[in-house]
Amino acid sequence: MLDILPQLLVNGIITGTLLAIPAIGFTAIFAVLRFPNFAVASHATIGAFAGYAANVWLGLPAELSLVAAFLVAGLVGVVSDEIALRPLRPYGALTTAIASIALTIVLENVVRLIFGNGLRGYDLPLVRDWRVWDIRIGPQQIENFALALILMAVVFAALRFSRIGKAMRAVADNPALAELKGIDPVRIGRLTAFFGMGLVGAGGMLLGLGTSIDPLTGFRFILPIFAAAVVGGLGSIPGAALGAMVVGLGEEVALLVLSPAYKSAVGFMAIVLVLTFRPRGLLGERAY
Amino acid sequence: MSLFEARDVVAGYSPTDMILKGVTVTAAVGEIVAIIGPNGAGKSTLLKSAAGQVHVAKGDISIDGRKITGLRPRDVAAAGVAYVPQEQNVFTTMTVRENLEIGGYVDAAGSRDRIDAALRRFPVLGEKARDAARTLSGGQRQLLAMAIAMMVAPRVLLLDEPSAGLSPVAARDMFATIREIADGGVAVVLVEQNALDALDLADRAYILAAGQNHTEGTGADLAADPDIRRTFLGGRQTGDQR
Amino acid sequence: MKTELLKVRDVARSFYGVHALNGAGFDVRAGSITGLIGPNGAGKTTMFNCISGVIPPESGRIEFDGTDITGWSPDAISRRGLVRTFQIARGFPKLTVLETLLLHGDDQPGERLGIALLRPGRAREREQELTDRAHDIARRLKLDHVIGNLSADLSGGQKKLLEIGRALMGRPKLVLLDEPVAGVNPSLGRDIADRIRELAGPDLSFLVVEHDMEIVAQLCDRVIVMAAGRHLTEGTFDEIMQDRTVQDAYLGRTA
Amino acid sequence: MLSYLLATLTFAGIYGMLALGLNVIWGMTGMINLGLAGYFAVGAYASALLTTAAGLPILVGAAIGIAAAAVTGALTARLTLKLRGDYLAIVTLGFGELIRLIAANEIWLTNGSDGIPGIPGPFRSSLSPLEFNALFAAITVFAVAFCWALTERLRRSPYGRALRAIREDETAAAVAGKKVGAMKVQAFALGAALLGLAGVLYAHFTSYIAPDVFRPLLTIYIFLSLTAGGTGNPTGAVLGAVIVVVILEGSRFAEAILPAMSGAGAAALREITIGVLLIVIMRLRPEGLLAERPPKPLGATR
Amino acid sequence: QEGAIRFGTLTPLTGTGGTYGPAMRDAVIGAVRAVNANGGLLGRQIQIVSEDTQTSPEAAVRAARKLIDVDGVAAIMGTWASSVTTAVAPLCWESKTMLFTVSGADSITQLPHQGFIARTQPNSQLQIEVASRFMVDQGGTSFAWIGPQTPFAQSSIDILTAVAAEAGIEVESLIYEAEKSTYRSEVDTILRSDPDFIQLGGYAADSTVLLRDLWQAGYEGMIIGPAYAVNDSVVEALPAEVLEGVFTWEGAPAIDSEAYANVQQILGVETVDPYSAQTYDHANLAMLAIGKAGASSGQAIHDHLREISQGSGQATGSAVSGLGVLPGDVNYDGASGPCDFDEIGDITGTQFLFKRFENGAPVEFERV
Ligand SMILES: Nc1ncnc2c1ncn2[C@@H]1O[C@H](COP(=O)(O)OP(=O)(O)OP(=O)(O)O)[C@@H](O)[C@H]1O
Ligand SMILES: Nc1ncnc2c1ncn2[C@@H]1O[C@H](COP(=O)(O)OP(=O)(O)OP(=O)(O)O)[C@@H](O)[C@H]1O
Ligand SMILES: CC(C)C[C@H](N)C(=O)O
Ligand SMILES: [Mg+2]
Ligand SMILES: [Mg+2]
Repeated sequence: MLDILPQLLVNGIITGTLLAIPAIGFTAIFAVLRFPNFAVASHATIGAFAGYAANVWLGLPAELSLVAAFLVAGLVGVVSDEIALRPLRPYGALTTAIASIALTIVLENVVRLIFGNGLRGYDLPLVRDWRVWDIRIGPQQIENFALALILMAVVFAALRFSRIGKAMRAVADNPALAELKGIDPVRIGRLTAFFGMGLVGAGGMLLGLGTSIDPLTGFRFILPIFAAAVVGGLGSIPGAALGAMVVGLGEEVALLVLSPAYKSAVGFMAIVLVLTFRPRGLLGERAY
Repeated sequence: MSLFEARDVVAGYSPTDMILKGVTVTAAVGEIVAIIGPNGAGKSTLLKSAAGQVHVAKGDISIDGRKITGLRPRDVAAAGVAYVPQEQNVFTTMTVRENLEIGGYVDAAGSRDRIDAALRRFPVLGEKARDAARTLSGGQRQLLAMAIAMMVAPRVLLLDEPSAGLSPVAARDMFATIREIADGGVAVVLVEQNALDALDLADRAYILAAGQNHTEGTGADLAADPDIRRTFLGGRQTGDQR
Repeated sequence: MKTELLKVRDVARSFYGVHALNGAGFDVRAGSITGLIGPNGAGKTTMFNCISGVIPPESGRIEFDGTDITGWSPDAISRRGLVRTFQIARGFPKLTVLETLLLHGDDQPGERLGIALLRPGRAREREQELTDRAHDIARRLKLDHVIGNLSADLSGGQKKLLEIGRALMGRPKLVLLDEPVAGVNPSLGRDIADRIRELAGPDLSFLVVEHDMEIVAQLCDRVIVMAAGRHLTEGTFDEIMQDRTVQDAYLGRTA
Repeated sequence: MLSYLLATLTFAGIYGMLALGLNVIWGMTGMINLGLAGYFAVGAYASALLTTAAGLPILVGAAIGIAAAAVTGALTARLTLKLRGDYLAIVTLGFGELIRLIAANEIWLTNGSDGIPGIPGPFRSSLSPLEFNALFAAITVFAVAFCWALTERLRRSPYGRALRAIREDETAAAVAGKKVGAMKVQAFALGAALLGLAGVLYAHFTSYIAPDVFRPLLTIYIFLSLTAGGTGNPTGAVLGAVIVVVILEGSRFAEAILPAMSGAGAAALREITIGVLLIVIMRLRPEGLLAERPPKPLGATR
Repeated sequence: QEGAIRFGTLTPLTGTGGTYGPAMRDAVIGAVRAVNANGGLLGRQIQIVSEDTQTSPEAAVRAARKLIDVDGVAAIMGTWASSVTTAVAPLCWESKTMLFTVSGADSITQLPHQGFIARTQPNSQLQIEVASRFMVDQGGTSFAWIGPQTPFAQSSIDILTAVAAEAGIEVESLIYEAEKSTYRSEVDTILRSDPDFIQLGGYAADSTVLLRDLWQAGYEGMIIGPAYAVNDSVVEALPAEVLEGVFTWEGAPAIDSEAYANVQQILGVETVDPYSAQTYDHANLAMLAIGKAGASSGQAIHDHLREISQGSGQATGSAVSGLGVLPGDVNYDGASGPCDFDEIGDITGTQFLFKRFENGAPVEFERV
């Protein structure tokens, strides 16, 4: 069984990469707006379908479709946040989080209303995997991997070093004080919702590239996305990427020890383990 | 006409229960005006009203004759008011340097120099420039809050208990700093429970009680009034123990 | 002389390389009011955190009332009779002032699940006593008119007063006060100091961190001075005030 | 029609029971439990297996089902004592899924995804369906009333006050001398017991359980119930549950007035209605229809 | 005359079964519409009340209660997930409402349903047996089974293993957790035994992922899956080269029959999904049974179902034509097969149809 380990590791990294992008979006929203936004589920779906519409209906290439996925999901993110979530934020993170669940039900069904329940696939050429020694890797996956790394670096740098990124963190930390210093928390919130959900949407499309998409596409991923962000430390961008790797690797390598029927359970065992030793995730805020 | 004027301000946290029942406070350019009074008198509420954080039901607040009542906090800030709140006055998850950067957010150009100046003025903060503000001690935090406000060149400075938690020597430095700022042409409104020292520093002072103006006068006059000493200043003599 | 109620020995604690406490140690005698002063960042609050179990010390030993409490959990230490207040008031935002006070009342049988569910009557009588006491304390702290407020809806000074109030609600042997009167009106501060003097006795001691020298003078039998995470010196208030290093580092005046 | 109303009442009761359980764990103590369905399942499965495979009387099965859920809850709390907020959320979410996976895969114990049919209901064989629905609705209403009274008493008690203190600030509660760890375990166990009881009711009412019953959808409905009704307040919990069930069921009838649509479209529209209504409720009453108010102290008022 | 006769559809319109439910419902509506247009049944119109199972037994039970107690439907049609069917079955038999289902779990017809369940899907035991024999006949030498955990996962593996064993063939099997984004590792695991024929055990969403993963992994052997899992939806979602050569099986629809043509027309599709074919039959069976009985209750359907579905009566492919023959004897042969039921409600005498994908479309390969 162990001879398969290298392949499992590769698979795990690939799974992790796929999770990383939406997880970064999720955690970025958490970092600034301070609530777990479960509407990432529907936004991933929306991104996937926007990409589909661009790719199949308009005949755009994958890269442009990805941009469409980003823009549409980002836009829906801002508008829905404005209507449903922002007014609730003063009442606490959890109230907002619960409302985001209701929101995700609404949006998922808007997609259903437009596209129906059928499965859809992108109009992209499929390539067989490459074999390197005895390990197979897909070109698509390598592209995803590179993309995730770049996105992560960009988002991290933007939040950490740019003026607007710092303003975002200031709003996250203490909105009232931030406003006293001349920052418009509402604008910052919109910006965050746009970029966060945009990333989630792009991530949703990337996830869809390897599968088929339907209105439940995003919902299937909400667990691992949330898990990745938590394992890495909520609100930490590199943490989300790292957490995605841990979850991805955990799920794949788990096949060595347990029946694949328990895949996500093993992923969760890994989470419990990580959190036992680091209650705020791998790269989360310091405890003291 | 004073630079800063709050006239007959009525304000509170719920529409039915007004904390301020008509308070008037003014401050001129270069003047330090102290506000003292019992806990819960409404001192902080007055500053919050001026900063745009508390809804003002009646009365007017203005700078240079320009009305700022009802403006959003960031517009008040843009009008030249810097405000150091009593609580939650630093960004705890950001580093000391980042706190200062945010302090200078509206005026990024001169920010770097001012940061250096602030860190030089408060050397403790210089040592901790890369540490999260959450890790500062109570007094260090207070210094940082002040430093953040100094990142812009305000016309009016509203300070809510800047010396709370400072050691005697640090408090003295703080007051000296405030004097310096005022002398630079800023109207300073200073809320303090370190009342004797505040009266010492202030050009004029107001005593607020139960949401209303109680007494008004020069710092020295108020400090010398035996009634006021007993009721508001802890009954001690100026210069006691010192 | 009197016995040592609290013995702190060689306590060290660092945070990611910053040495907040560097082997500090001192004693607090039973029945005393001891002052703990020192420059900002000297490690006073960190010392309180270590003593009260909020942050475990890395090394050293803390003994309270003859028991080694090093590494105990905060609740166990508190139930042992050592309570503390917070420098930056730390309330329960959605509890009222009265509730906050009642919460700190000691010996409430209704805080056990079985009694709460099955025998609420048994809690009621004690609750009545605690309520009386809470009102009494609130009156002294001038919190009586805001006793129904949520503790989030208090002024800065009122929050500090509530900190003191909760320390007084239980039946502690030792109370650690972290800058109790910072932000409190001087007149009220003086009353509170008087009250603390009254309360102190063979069964109740205080360790007080405070930057207000008048209050320290009024209150403290002995004063310990900390600097840079260490015990610097100690003595009576007057001795300390005469101390050269203390003057330089803390009071900031040349005598 | 009557039978339907009684059944709907029973479902509202079961949702209400779940909301009461969640209210103890999350509303009162502040521990987010996204794994509701897991404890619901433990109660349901334990009682179902004991009353079918082992042939024990329903009351015995119910008691053990409740106890099993409580023990599971206590264990969860014990294992996650150090975790705060959102971190606990993911662990409990994972726990809920784990339970469902076990139910689906450990066929020897749970009969796998086939589920357990033929779970006995009280006097089911000797009653007509209508009578049975009436009886069960009465049982459920009684159980909910009882648990409502119990948790309301808890909320008003000094114990409840300590729980709320833990919810607001664990460190400060510990410094106040509260046994934070023990109380969290107790509260979680108590809440889980209510969740388990809801599972017992569900199993014996519908006579069939399967892993699919315990998908996260149910957890979502309960969270929405409690938030809409008023977190921290047992009355709000029950009210919220009733409202959610009314919305869920009422939206069926709304469909009749909609223009003819495709199947997916109509279903989507119904769910959109459900989601929008819930968001509207939350927008109008962000703290819930019955926001938590500080309870009247036990001691006499002065 | 009293008001309309009511039927309920209870299909998955949202949730994991959502890919199937809408068309299943549409097929019922189409069948009913034809009869209504033709003057109705017993002189009354038929009304369809549609509810959504949300692919959840809990939601389905609530929906079924409403259909039974409020709408008073004579029959409920189209339950898909086995857990949903098992959950609503007691409500149906207690209230004497007929339940038509497409669920495959063997246990369903073993419930004490007193004849109130009719299943148009061959039970999984039979299906897998036939599919497994097909695999042997095609000359496979090393088999694998891969699918999610379902009520029939383990029994499918057991049956395949037994059938293969007779031919001396080894079987590797793997049960995975459904609804994952990729099954790369699962595919790698199963391919390590170097199979040349793989049987798929999941539904459409899983199957797209698996087929793609298998193709990308360079698997060149044969693949077979149930037609409901490798259906139109999958064709839509996958490039043709991935599907090339994949086999499917289904209970043989009478492709040239009147019934099948009707469903094609109702749904506007070339290839009818087996589940939709079945629900079309559900509606027709119910209508014919009512016509035969001259009464519109669930009990009437229950009592007369077999009289119109099997036997020597005139073969008919839709209720419209069948009702014309009544009160004479009819034998309904549906879009999904002959629709003959044994005493516990399972269909008998099903023929099976195998198809093979060529250039992106399924082509009839063999009937058994
Ligand atoms: N969690 C932490 N992480 C990093 N450094 C810390 C942390 N807590 C305290 N420190 C540092 O330890 C030193 C001592 O802090 P402490 O709060 O104990 O000082 P203090 O004596 O109470 O000061 P003050 O009088 O200003 O309240 C300070 O330099 C502070 O920055
Ligand atoms: N957010 C709030 N909601 C409701 N009431 C409040 C709120 N904040 C303060 N109060 C009440 O308003 C009154 C005035 O508070 P304010 O903070 O202005 O007092 P202060 O004069 O600054 O006192 P201190 O010296 O103690 O800081 C107090 O009685 C207080 O309880
Ligand atoms: C094998 C099958 C016919 C599966 C069936 N649709 C069910 O869910 O039970
Ligand atoms: Mg104040
Ligand atoms: Mg301190």
